[in-house]
Amino acid sequence: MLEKLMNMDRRLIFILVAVVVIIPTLIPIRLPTRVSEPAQKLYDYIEELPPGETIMLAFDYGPSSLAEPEPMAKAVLRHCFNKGVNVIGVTLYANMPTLAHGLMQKIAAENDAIYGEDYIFLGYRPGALQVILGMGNNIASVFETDYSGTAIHEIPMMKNIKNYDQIALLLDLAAGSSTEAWIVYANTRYGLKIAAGVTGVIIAQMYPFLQTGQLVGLMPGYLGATEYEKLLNAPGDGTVGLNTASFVHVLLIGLVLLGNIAFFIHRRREE
Amino acid sequence: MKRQGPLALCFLFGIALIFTQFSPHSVSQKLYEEVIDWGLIITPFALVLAVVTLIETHITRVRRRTEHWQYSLVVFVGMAVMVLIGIPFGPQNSIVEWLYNNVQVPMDATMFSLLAFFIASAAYRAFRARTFEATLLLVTAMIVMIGNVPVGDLAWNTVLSWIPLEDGASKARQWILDIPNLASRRGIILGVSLGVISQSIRIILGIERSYLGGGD
Amino acid sequence: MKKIIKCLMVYLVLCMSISIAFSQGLSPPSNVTAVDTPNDDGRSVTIQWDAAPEDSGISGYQILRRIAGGGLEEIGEMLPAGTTSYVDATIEKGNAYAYIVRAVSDTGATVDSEETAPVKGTGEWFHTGKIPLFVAMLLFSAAILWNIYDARSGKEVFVRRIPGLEAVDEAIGRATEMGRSILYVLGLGGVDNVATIASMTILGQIARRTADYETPLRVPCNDPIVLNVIREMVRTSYLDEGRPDAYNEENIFFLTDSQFAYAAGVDGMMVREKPAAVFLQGQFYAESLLMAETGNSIGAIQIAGTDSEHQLPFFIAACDYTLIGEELYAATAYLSKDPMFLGSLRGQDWGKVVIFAAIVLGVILELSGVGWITSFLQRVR
Amino acid sequence: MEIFGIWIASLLTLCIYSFLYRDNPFYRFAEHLFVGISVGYSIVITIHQGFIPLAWNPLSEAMVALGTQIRGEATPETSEALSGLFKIFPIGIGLLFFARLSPRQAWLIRYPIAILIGFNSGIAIPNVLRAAIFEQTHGTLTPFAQMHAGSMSLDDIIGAVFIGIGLICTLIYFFFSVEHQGPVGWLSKIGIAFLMVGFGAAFGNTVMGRVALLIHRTGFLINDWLGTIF
Repeated sequence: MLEKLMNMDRRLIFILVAVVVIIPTLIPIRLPTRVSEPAQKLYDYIEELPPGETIMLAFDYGPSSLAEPEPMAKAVLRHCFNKGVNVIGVTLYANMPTLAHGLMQKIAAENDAIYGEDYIFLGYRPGALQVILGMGNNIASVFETDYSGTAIHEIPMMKNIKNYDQIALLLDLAAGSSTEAWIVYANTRYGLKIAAGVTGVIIAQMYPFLQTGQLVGLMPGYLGATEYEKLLNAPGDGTVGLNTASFVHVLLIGLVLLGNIAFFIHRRREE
Repeated sequence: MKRQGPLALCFLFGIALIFTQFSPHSVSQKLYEEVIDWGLIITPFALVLAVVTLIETHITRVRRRTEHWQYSLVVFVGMAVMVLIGIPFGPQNSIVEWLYNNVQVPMDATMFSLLAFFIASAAYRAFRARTFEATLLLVTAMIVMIGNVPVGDLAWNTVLSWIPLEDGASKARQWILDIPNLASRRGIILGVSLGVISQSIRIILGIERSYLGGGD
Repeated sequence: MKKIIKCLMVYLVLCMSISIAFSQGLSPPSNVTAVDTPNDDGRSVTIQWDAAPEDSGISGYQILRRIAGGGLEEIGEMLPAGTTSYVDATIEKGNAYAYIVRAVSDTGATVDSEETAPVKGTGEWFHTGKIPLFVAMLLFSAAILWNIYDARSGKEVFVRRIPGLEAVDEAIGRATEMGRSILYVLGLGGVDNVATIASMTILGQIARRTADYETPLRVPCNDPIVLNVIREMVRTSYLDEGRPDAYNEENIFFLTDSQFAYAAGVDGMMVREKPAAVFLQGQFYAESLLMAETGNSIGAIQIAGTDSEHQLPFFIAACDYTLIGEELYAATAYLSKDPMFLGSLRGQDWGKVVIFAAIVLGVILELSGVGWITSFLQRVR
Repeated sequence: MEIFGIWIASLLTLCIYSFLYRDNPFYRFAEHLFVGISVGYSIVITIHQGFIPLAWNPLSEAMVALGTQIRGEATPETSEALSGLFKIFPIGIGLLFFARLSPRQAWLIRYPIAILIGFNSGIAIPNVLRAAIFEQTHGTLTPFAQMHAGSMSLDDIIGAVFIGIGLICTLIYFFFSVEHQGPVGWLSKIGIAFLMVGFGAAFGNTVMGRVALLIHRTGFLINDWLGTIF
């Protein structure tokens, strides 16, 4: 019996997980959330920017991990468009341009933002390091044209923007090690301010940079998206998702506890 | 020429970049911009390596009729459709975008979402408090997990309402991330960075040559 | 003639503005200096002046400049009161510029400072503010090089005991006793990856031991180039041990190149072949968990090692021993005794000692109110 | 077309999920299709977003400018475009990657690789030294400066002390030139404890991340796909 419990068929666990995700997706609930300091800092930084300032949004994730950064991107874009802060989109991931471009267009249309005046999407260039460094000297030396092929110097929003000196913040939405690269090369070399919105896997790695101020703010995964949505007072995908995630978390904690209880009883018996 | 040439180029580019980091003179800044330009132009060509390796692998499979070789044909079909439409018409062509949005993105996202199931089964079957270290890891993981979701604070504020600390679950999570996590990560960063710098020094000076691959 | 008129005009304007200023009690900015901005590429000049007293009535400053012999021109926007310096980054190389700082009052009255001596912008070849960084770089390079040199000269370099490595012999022994195979997984990195290189070196050493015991060593690969390199390596190991007959090339084979299919294939091997020991060494991504969990469920001794920080939690939870980050590199040095690895490892340790000392000393000094280490670190650019 | 797309996406999603039962032909088909499509997409993107704007355009502009120059109709713009001719050198080096196709000439790819690796190493040394070593060490000391100034709460003081101890012990754990015995052994044990707490935190966060991926896909299947049926 105990043996069986300890080596439960994994497919049974799969079914449990599926059920616990499907039910709250069908019947959504809302639980109260509170906002942590790193997300608050990012929000405050953008909130205090005067209209007409420009931030850069780096979509440094692939379609595989879009679940967490996408709600963050939506929330920040809404915030910027409503505040009149301009946004330059860019990506270091080859499998990302279509998705990022589509997302920016969609949120812009919802908020009456105009391409070329309120936001642009530069697209992708191979070689993350060279792109980060090259834009520090001159954005046009890397992106002579935007994603659709319009020359950068013909875009009204880019008239007074040459390099990082005219950019108030870079927000890196990351699913890999891109944030470290932005910190080491754009912040250290060119003094560009960096903030990050990262997937769950890499949240813990970001904290040393947050304490030194190398990161202005941080959105930690689903939680970060939810917190930002709360600050904007506009619950979205993040909030819905995190509430659903509550149930899976409870299930997982239950499973770990059960597994360990079985393990201890087993070990006691063997002794 | 097979080894000396690349080693010399590696040295030259490495030293040029170090030099330009310390020299603000306009001549060295021009050099710096030029070197970055070279890097930008060379990088796209590196894709050749990945594509050639992939094609070779699947051709060998088809030729040798290894198990499941038929699926390699599927790889070629997928690639051919994308390339034949995408190269002449560009990535903003509506068929390319349709394939990307309805084939590539959902499969990529689904493939990764399998991990949610595996992490659950691993949590049940493998995460046992066998040693002191594993126990510490497990306990921390549980606190962070419960602090990450709103149900954590809800449970804390209802069940443990007699404790004079509101939202204890998320506060505990934040403390763990802010203090002990930060300390250990910083230790790792310092060590790894020393490793990166020392490897870079060895590469520039030609002591570390493994990137040249085997052979003469 | 024109020049004289121009000068006269300027003089008149100056006199007028001075008289207006005096009538308002506005005093001109004092001690105005213009110098070539240090540590730049020669495209800017820094202008500085003394702060005016608070009740001076000045509401802002306007900078004016003149190319030697030319007319005055206004530079940039009006600067707010309280400013005491300005960097003019719009100069052209080769020209000398003279500057005037004009104080402006609320009522629009102005008063000009004396004109500075003309100054040219020159670029510097070395950024003096970066001397500490430069010195640190040189010292660390020297430490690494000296240690490699020292290790090459044949001196013994000590590497501490690494628990995961002591278990290697135990794992091989157990596999031999049970008559089962050993499974070695190299992760998903290519030949240029540091962790993969480390893993290949460790594999070469393990192959030496399995050669003696004739324990089958199974290595599924996902990178064709890595496959070729390790076949060569393992064959050499068997040859060195005098057991070329025991080497079976088919035990080192290409599985597949895609992430999840690879993990599924390795899992399948584990379940079918039930290896007594599983090594997971190299660069891993999300598939780490799939393999480590299956290995755990078949009861194999698992020894993992990776520098992929984000996968370490799973290895620690599901494996018996885990080489954490740098320990993987140390293991390479420990097993291979290559002077390059040994020397760099000790050089990096020296670096850690310096950081360690800076922190301990810094904390003690800070607590006693002496802040020079902190302010030194802050100044490093 | 949109509904058709949702259906295709949903069926492929289900093909991949069938892997949870076990490896099967549907999963294998979907997986290989994915590999093909995604490699095709990266080829397209690299050509249109890398090769054409960075190499082809400047070079062809330079060629045109060269033509006008020869015909004697040079303007300041053409002479600027002419500088694009120098890009022939990096392009030539980049083309060496194609040597991979010939086993005998494959060594030529060492040239572009050596340049890129030299580039990365050179830029890394000063910047990593400053961003990771100096900044991180400085960050550890700053709270102690504030502590002396007396502008810190008890919580923050405890935090700063903990960080200091944790960092030092972790560094000791990663110290390889000394045997971990006696006091060093004890300190390195504390270091391991800190490391484990750090990894535990990462584990907890990873769970949130992985669960998010699943919720996103379930949301798609239930809201978008079933939405087209009901």
